[in-house]
Amino acid sequence: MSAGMLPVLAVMLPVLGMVLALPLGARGAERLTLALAPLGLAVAVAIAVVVYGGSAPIRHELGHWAPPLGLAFRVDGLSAAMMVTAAVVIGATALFARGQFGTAAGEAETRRAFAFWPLLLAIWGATNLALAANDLFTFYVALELLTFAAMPMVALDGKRETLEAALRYLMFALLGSVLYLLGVALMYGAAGTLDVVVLASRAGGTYPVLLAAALMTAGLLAKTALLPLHLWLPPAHAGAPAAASAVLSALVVKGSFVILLRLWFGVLPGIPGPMAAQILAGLGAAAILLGSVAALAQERLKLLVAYSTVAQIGYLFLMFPLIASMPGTETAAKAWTGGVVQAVAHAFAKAAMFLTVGLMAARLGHDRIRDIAGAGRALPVPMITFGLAGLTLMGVPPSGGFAAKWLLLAAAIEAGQWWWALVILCGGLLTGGYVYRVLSVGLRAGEATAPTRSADGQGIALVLAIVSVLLGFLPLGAFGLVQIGRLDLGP
Amino acid sequence: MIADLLIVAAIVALALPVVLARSAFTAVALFVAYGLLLAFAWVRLDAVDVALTEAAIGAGLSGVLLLGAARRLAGGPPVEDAPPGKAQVALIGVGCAGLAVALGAVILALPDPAPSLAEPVMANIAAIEVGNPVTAVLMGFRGLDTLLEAAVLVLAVVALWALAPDAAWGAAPGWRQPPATDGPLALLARVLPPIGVVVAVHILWVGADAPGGKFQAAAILAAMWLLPWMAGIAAPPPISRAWLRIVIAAGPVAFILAGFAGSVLQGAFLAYPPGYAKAVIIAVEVVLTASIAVALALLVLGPPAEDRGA
Amino acid sequence: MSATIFGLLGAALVGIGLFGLLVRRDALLRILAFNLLGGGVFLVFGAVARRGAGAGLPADPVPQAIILTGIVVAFAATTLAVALVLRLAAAKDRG
Amino acid sequence: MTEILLGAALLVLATVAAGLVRVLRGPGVADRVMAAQLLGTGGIAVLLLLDAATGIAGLADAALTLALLAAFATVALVRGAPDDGGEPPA
Repeated sequence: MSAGMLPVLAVMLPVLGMVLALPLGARGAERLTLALAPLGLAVAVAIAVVVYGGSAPIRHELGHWAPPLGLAFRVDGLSAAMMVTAAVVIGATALFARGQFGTAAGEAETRRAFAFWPLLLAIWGATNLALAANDLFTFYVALELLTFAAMPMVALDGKRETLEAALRYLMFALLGSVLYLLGVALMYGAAGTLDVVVLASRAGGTYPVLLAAALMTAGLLAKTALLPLHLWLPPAHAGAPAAASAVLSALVVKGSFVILLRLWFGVLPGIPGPMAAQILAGLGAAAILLGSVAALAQERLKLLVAYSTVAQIGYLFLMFPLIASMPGTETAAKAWTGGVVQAVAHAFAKAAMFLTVGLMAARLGHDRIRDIAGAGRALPVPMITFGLAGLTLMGVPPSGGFAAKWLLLAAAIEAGQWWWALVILCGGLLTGGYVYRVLSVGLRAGEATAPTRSADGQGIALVLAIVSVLLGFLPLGAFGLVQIGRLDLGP
Repeated sequence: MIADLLIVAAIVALALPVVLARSAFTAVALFVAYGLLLAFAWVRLDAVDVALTEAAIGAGLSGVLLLGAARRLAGGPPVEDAPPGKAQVALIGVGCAGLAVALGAVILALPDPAPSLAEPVMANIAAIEVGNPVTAVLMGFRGLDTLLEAAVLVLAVVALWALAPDAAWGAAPGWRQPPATDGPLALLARVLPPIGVVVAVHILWVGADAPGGKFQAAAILAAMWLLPWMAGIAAPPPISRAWLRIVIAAGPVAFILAGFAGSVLQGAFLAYPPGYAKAVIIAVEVVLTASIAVALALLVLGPPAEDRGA
Repeated sequence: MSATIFGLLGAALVGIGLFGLLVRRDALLRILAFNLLGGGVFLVFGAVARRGAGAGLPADPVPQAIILTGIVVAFAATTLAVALVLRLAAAKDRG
Repeated sequence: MTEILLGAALLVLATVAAGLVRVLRGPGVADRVMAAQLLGTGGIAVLLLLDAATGIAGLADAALTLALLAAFATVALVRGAPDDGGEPPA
């Protein structure tokens, strides 16, 4: 078997599982998902090993048709790192979700159980597709898969507020898709291809290309929920069941973000001017500051965590001006690694946080922050999990978040753009504020009790939080993986 | 040229009032007419495959879906937020007009001669062994996209059913239709489907070498399958039926298996064995057509609804 | 010539659809506006395809194939949006 | 001959466009529905005339599809229109 089969398996196993889930029914789909999780993780790890070992991206031309006529998978270091992340998060979520969405033998299929497993597999397959694909229209298909899977996840509880949140999300997402597709049409009209690598050599800075890039960027920002297009995110992510929120925050918003990276640094290296990159990072900075302040002001734990996602997404956009202003330099490499590690570390930390907050809400019967006093005694493991994940979000050493923010900070100072460094520091303080607020109330003596004593799932969330911290202990050389096959350095 | 301008004027004349309409029902009636005219635009653009799809899906299935929704919401459509103020509307209007103008300017500025993949498609079409270049792209050169789109439709059915109220889970999809009426409607619903099925098979079959194919055939089949239910002379199967779910999944599964067969036999996913490409493609298309038809029909019907038992 | 005319029509429909999507508050009208917007995008793509005529074909088949799948997916999106709106209306009726 | 057929197609198209006035102005839903049906019928005619005039492959099939789906849409309209045939309450 050639290495080219690996990305095909990474995409097709979850997609096949999603399709088969329908005839298998809820119980069969649950078992299939739990069987596919280790298999998919093995594939993702194999991909990472091959990419790292060969120091080159994996390419696979589908049907032997080379771009621009055909489609090719291209898995670089960024894709490999994110695929491993996705496999771990999906696997952990699947294990966690057995409690909530499991179907015992002989039990009748429920709507929630029927829907959850194929939706989870669809998010996995779509994420891997966004990571493996190298064609602007295949990206569109991945975006649609993500939307169609994420929307019902939001509405899974069937309550009126969650239905409203789902409708709002769907409207944002559909508008984002259609703007993106309009950009794809113009791009094809200008260059006659949609392959990212071929486009890099063909798409000049002509007006059609620039308008296409602007439309696609706007569409992707709406899907990534960058401020001011974030309005749909907090109600959607806070209203979904915990297991759903975990993958929505950890993976779904990253899918559109990775496509944005491909567009800016793959299709158009150097074409969107430094000014555009500054604006993007400016929005990111606003997201960090306003999102964190909003998180501080929340009364409810799940909303706090959702606003924290708005803020943490902001960090991802700080890499744009740093790479755009210093193309091909060490600084750009640092910013790239910092951004990607932020995406990975946030995925682990936020999945852990949503799972743990969901557990706390389920055990305490509410998620009002001011009433969780005593939770530290009643629910020690979830509180520790929240704290550890909080370390990564703050960027306290040693943690994955620290590595990410340190790299971005260093790159900002090297690039002479000290104002981003300031934003990173302020963001860290504000994050510390809202994490501390939860911990300080929770660790206070109080009457919060957890009547049910099942330990289901708290270990899974803890493991995810520990992984997010342990990323900070990786030797710097390991981060070299995400440098492999960087498109802004040429195909 | 004159015909083009006539079509354009008519489409704009329909699109504007859709957006400005006071009642949803009026807007939907206008929208159906708009869909029909759009099919002409596609004929004028020499995209007969697309015209067929637009006629079947844009005007047919969408029309039925939206008319049903408009009727059900007639009592009072859900209003989300406060309407925007006059100044805001004006600002949005200027912005949208600006975008349209910029888009128009950019379309005029597209490179001439236009870059195109028509030549490589025709140079390699022999290897796909079908005569219709659009089918060659769909099933051959960009087969991955088509495969994944088929999976998107399965996902859409799952997503739709996930929106059912818990009380209605497992029941038949859709809202209760008014009781059956004898007379012209019931007659039509009995006479038309057999003809439609023949037409659909024809469109699928010619699709290999002429405009047509699985999407168009599936849309017609879906419409024919829906007719007796809409006329109230038959009821759709409950969503818990095993055969229903198997048919929906069969198409994408067959496509994926064909893809993996290519991996094993030819060394690349979705590579077809020389000499058998057309046979494989047609086999996959037949199964896909059935899956897509069922999926489209179920999407039009909607999730099981609570008022069914009432 | 047709390509340019219908391309410009596509641009106009994008403007009209986007306006409706942003200004109207009725959910069903928003869904219709989204479909107008989508139709405009497909027409722009269709104009691009028509311009790419060559090798004996009246239009470039690659964008045409993309439009076909795009129409089917846009339809699926419409059905989901409609189902959500109807479900929400039913939930509101019950209070 | 081709010119005559194309001219006929144009004429039918113009008739259809005239029918649009009813779609747009109503006043009743029934008027709009009937006019939309005229669009369907006229559309079939235009497609068939174009087929005879230009011989572009697939136009006859498009007409066939339109005929089926127009009948389908009619059923939806008949089942879906508000009973009074007038404007539903806004």
